[in-house]
Amino acid sequence: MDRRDFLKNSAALGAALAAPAIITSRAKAADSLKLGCLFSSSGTMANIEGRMNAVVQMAAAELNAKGGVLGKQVEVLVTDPSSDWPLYAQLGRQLLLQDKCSALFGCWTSVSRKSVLPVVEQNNGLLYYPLHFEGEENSKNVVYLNSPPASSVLPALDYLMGPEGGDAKRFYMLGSDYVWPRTINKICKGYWQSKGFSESAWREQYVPLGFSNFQTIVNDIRKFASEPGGQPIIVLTTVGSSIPDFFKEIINQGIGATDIPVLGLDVLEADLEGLDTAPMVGHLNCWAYLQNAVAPANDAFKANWKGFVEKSNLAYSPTTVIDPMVSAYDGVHMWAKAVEKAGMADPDAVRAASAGISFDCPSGYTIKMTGENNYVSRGVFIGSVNDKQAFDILWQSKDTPTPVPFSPYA
Amino acid sequence: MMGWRRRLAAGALFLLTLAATPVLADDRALSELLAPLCAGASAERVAAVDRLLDAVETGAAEPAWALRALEAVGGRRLVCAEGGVFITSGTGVIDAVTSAPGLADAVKAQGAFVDLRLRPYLDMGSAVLRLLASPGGPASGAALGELQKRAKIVPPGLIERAAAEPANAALAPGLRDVMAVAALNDPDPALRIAAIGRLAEAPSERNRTLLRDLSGDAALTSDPVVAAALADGITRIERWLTLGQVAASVYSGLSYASILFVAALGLAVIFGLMGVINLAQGELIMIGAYATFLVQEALKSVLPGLVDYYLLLAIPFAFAASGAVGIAMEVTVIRHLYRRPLMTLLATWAISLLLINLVRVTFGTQNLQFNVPPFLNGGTHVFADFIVTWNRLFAIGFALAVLAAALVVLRRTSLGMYIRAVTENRDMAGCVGVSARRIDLTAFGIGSGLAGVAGLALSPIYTVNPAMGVNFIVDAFMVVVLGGVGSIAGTAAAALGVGMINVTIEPMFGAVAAKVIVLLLIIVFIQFRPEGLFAVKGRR
Amino acid sequence: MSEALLIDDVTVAFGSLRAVDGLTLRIEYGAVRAIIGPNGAGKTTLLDVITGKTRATSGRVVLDRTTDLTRLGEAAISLAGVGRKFQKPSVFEALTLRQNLALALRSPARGALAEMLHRPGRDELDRIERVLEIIGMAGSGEKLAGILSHGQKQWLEIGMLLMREPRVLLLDEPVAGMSDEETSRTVELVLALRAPDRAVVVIEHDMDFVERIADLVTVLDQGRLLVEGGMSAVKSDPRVVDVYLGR
Amino acid sequence: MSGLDDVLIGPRRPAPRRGTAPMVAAVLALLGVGVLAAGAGGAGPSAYVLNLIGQIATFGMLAVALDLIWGFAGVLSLGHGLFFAIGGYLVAMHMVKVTFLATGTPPDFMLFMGWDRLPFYYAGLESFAYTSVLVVVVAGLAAFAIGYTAFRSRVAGVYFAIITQAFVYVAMLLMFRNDTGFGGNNGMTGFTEILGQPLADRRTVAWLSGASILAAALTLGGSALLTGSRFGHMLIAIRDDEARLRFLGHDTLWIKLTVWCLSAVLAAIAGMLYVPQVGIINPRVLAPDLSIEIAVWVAIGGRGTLTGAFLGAVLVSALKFLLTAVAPDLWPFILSGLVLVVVVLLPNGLLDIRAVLASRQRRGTP
Repeated sequence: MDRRDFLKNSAALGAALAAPAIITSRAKAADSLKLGCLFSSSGTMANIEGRMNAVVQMAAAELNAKGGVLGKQVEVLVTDPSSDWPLYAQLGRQLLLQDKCSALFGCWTSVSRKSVLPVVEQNNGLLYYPLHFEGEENSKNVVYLNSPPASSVLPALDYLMGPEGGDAKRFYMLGSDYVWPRTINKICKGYWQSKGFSESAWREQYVPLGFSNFQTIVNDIRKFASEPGGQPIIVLTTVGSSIPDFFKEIINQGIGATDIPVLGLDVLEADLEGLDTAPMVGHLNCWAYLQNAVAPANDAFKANWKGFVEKSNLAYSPTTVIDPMVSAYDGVHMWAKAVEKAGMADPDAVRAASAGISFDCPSGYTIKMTGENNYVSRGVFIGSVNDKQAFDILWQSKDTPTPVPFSPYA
Repeated sequence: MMGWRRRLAAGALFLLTLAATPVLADDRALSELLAPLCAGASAERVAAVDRLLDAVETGAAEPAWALRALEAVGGRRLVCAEGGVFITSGTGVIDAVTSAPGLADAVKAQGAFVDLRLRPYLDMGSAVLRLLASPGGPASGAALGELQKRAKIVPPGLIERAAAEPANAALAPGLRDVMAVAALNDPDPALRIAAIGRLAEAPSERNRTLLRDLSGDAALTSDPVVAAALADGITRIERWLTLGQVAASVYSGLSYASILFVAALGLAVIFGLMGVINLAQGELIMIGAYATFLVQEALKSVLPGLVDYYLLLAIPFAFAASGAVGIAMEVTVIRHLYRRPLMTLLATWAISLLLINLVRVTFGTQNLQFNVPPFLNGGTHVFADFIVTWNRLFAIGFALAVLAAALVVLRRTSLGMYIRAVTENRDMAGCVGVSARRIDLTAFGIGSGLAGVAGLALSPIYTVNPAMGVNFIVDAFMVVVLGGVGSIAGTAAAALGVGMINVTIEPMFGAVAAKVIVLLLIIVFIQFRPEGLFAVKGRR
Repeated sequence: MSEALLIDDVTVAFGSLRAVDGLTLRIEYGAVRAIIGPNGAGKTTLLDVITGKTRATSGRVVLDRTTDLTRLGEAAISLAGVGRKFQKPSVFEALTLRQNLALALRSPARGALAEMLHRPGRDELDRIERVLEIIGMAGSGEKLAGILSHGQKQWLEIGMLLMREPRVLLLDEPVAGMSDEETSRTVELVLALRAPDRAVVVIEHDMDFVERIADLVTVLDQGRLLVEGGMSAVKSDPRVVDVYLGR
Repeated sequence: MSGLDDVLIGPRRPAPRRGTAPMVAAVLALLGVGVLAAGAGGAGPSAYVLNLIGQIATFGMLAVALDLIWGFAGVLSLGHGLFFAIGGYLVAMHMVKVTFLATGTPPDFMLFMGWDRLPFYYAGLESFAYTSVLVVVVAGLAAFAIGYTAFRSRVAGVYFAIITQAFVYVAMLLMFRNDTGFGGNNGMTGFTEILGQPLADRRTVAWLSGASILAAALTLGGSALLTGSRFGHMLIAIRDDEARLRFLGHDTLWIKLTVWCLSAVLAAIAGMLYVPQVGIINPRVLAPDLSIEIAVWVAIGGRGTLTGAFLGAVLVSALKFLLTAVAPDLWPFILSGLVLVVVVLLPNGLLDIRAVLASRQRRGTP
């Protein structure tokens, strides 16, 4: 082991261990307000989550076109956590500490939010979370742009249990096995108990993420449906590729919305992309925005998105617009308004300034934040699948019900 | 049940007055029939459907005309404007009553939303009217199926007329079943027993619930004869139902086994016969599915007529596409690694990563839309709630065909013999003049091609996106190793075994537990019999 | 000279093929026995049975009239004193000669920890030097086995067996692929191995080599004993000529 | 099995040159002490960089653990994520229990499963010492169970690799279930402190990072000693010709089992150091492709060379952190390209490119 070998080895080792230092010196743009994006463009969530980066960039472009925020240009830093939950936390830390982002827009599944939560709380960052979710959380470092169950599940249940929806009496809960479906089902059971239903009125079944062979389960659903006790419905909380797989199986086994209506709580226009929806007509979902919402702001937003996709020739469909995209779009504009009102981009100031901020969302509602919690009050739509791979608006709330972070039925 | 009796009385009364001359009501009356269908609360629109059906029953309205109106309501194309009631269609607007072309601007307007209370009545109405308007027509089978589901709300008069149509003779037994449901509450016990007997012949969960509801009704069961008939009917149905349940689980076991076999077969050739561990096998399946998609798109633009048979036409393309990628893989990378199985494992993993991302960048990440050909859509009711879905039947048939082809190629042809020779003893095969290189290439090409064809067979069942291959790879390896490396028949037997076990466990412990238990069983089995079920004889 | 190894009515069947068919053989201490026969006569299978690589379908293999080897595993048989050189020279190419030989040393089944902290004692080093001497590679203890020639690897493997001081030494085609000079070198080595308390069994096709080293020759055919005797007697026996040399 | 001839390390090549590992271990130890000092003193790189170096050091330790069993004993495990996760989950359970006892706010999975107290298997986990012992014991036992059954029935080479993949896949499916009390798909997060030190505080970050580097140094140095000893020669003998060693009277089953359990325990300790620094543990860590990535680090760095495995892990994971942030779309292509280059052109990994080039001239053809 002569001296030359020693020097060569320690040099190689030093260079290697120093690598992490160099990777953090990303180009520091001129004085600009930076927004960090944490949406996966690879892995299981790529299909629906990837397009969220584009909509945040579109919103930022709109702000910059109007002279930016506080006179500074808004720069969007896009990363790819590739559906790997620890990587969300790691890249979140990178965006906050190294790139000094003023706010983060990110996460789709609850597990990705839960992994970024400690990062924003420890480093006092601000995460704008665009998805409707299970609630039961109110962190001062997260802005919940979409509705908890009280205004994203119960209205649809009321409709289906009412005369209009075929007065459902029995419920088959089928979900992917993770915290959002489990909490939603727990709240539904509490709600049904409060309405006087007994335990025998429902059945609960969970499948692993990415599950695709629903043959045995649909057999089980058909057996459940034909047992006595009144009209059955399916409360579907599966996510990702399990949604089209499930619908393919019930279509093939001849089950339509008139036999057993399906309330798909995570079913979006994007999930219908690969399906012939004629046999699915009548199934329901419940979001804070639907592509067919009738509002001038919606037409403007859809035209903007079509132009943006074609201009930067993205691989996403220019005509499909989904609720989380609109929520993220609203989030960027509400963040900008809060920064203008606060006069600075520091997270504490922005949070304080957010109280009372409102924004006319493409859904046609004026959404607003009250000071009492970090939730945004959103409108409620119940959609019914039509034969053009989109949802007709079956019912929508008169105004934006106040969000209920912690459900009484949990 | 009350709604039905009231209507029967009203219908009969109306008939008496007009018995002699069935005259078509004039246009104004017809327009009044349709107007309430346009909008308003669903309760009123349901009543309006009833009135329309009554009108047809009494001959006041033509079945075909009423059918067109109901279908327009279902498609939100029936619109009430000041000039009357209109039906919009992609091309133009016609007056719902007189069929004359109407106002152009009504085209944009959309009919009122059809909710879940109104839709069953529309479906039932359209079904029975279709049997009257075009008896024995193409869609009459589906119409009967719809009526069986809606037996309780079907007006008996129309059903009798439909059953009486000579052209509907084939559907007569089914239609009489539907009438039987109505007759269940018939005061005359003889009719009721006949109805019970008829329902017992068509065993299904729905009929059992009907009979069970009846046996709960004290008034009916007081008559011992009826009670006995009820009890006997229920037991007979239950026997058929259990039989149907067994058949259903065997069928789903068979279909899962065929999926496993088709996915694992390519791997059995590549890993089994060539000893090459191909972690990119899932991606070759995905490429086969994408090739099928491209063939479908090409047919759509070039030969739209044939688009329904894209699955059959795409077989050579899927085989060639994946085969080509397989051979490219073999020539560039695998060729250097025949002596180093563990490094092949890492190399093929890298290739699978590469393929997923190449497809992701070119095609994007969204699910591909396959318009499933009509003969693969839906399923048929065999007996007692046992439904055979066509797409899975296609997969089973396809798997059997591919198994037969693979066995023939490997056992009967000289190529098959060469492949087995190279596997048994690579050097010796070389000595006796078999060019190992050429055989490696062809075998690898065949193995990859089989994966491509598996992609084609799986496209009607699974959603196709860049990452679809991932959920086949662990199961495929397990089936190949369990079946005995290098034995095609072993892979088939192992796939069948795993399929059946999986299907029996799943209802008991749920989907996750089923997968876990099956994997653990295989791991334990391999400990005691490392060479697998059908070990290739001879000294290893 | 007492009996080292008794092969008592041993049969080995692979499906219908009977590689060894009811063979009975006695191997004596202090002598070099050669076993010859056409390919597929069951020579290597016999070695496999003795060393536990293959399970005999029936029959016993008794060492020193005491232990039945068919009951023991490969490692136990080796510890009982049976050393085997494989047909294909198998040495640890990534280790030096000295390390190869050290590994072969008969070590009581010591725990892994003891193995990790093991420092070779004086006697172990001497014995390694002595064996290097015997196999004629005294100076190259630190060389890596991988760079040895084919013949040298054979000798190293024999050297590794010697480290174990085996009572029965089984050599499977020790001179296969060797030059004449190396072959004669091996003859001296094998003759030097002869000892009163050791039985040497050699399987070989090279008749000239067999003549120079064998005290007794056994000819096998289709798993059965054909003829047994001195080299000259065996060479002239018509049955051997017909089965082995003539065909 | 000639078709499946298990030549595990490619063209025969000389044993690793003695001694690069101890030297690198010494340098690492120095770096570890430096990081600890930086933490205490307040100077030096930011908490983010320290944290990153600490995480990468645990990856390095994990790679060395895998290299021990694969590079030296020739047994490729594609399931080392299982042992890494055992260490990670146990320390996470410890931190969750400590936070729960301190703050009273129950972890998420207790909320939605409606439990009022932690399941029985959390007993005693509030003490760090007990947790550490449990990590070693559980990882050791799990390894023993898998190893004993596989090695006893002579399952080796490719079969063993596939079985370990199946085990880690089964573990992932089990951990996805939410009623197991390990946090299901969400896993566990929201840890606030370890051994009484607040995790957000820069001193703790530096302390953890330094500890990880020292652990890696210890692993590297210890492995060098081990592979240099007679036991190490036995491992190499098993790798090259296990039958020969068995015929020399060694019971190879117990030798393989020993190094297999040791490698598993080292991987578990790496997991134990990793989780407090990344702040979350969930079943994704058990994903089959992450276990394959560990083997990729070792292959790229250089199998059978301890420093190679360590540097492979450091370089590839640093590259991953860099590229998923800067050029997210490129990363999968670069990783697969890197693996293909190494596997086909540089069978012995990046470390001794020089040796391979030199040998190529001598042999003429690749």
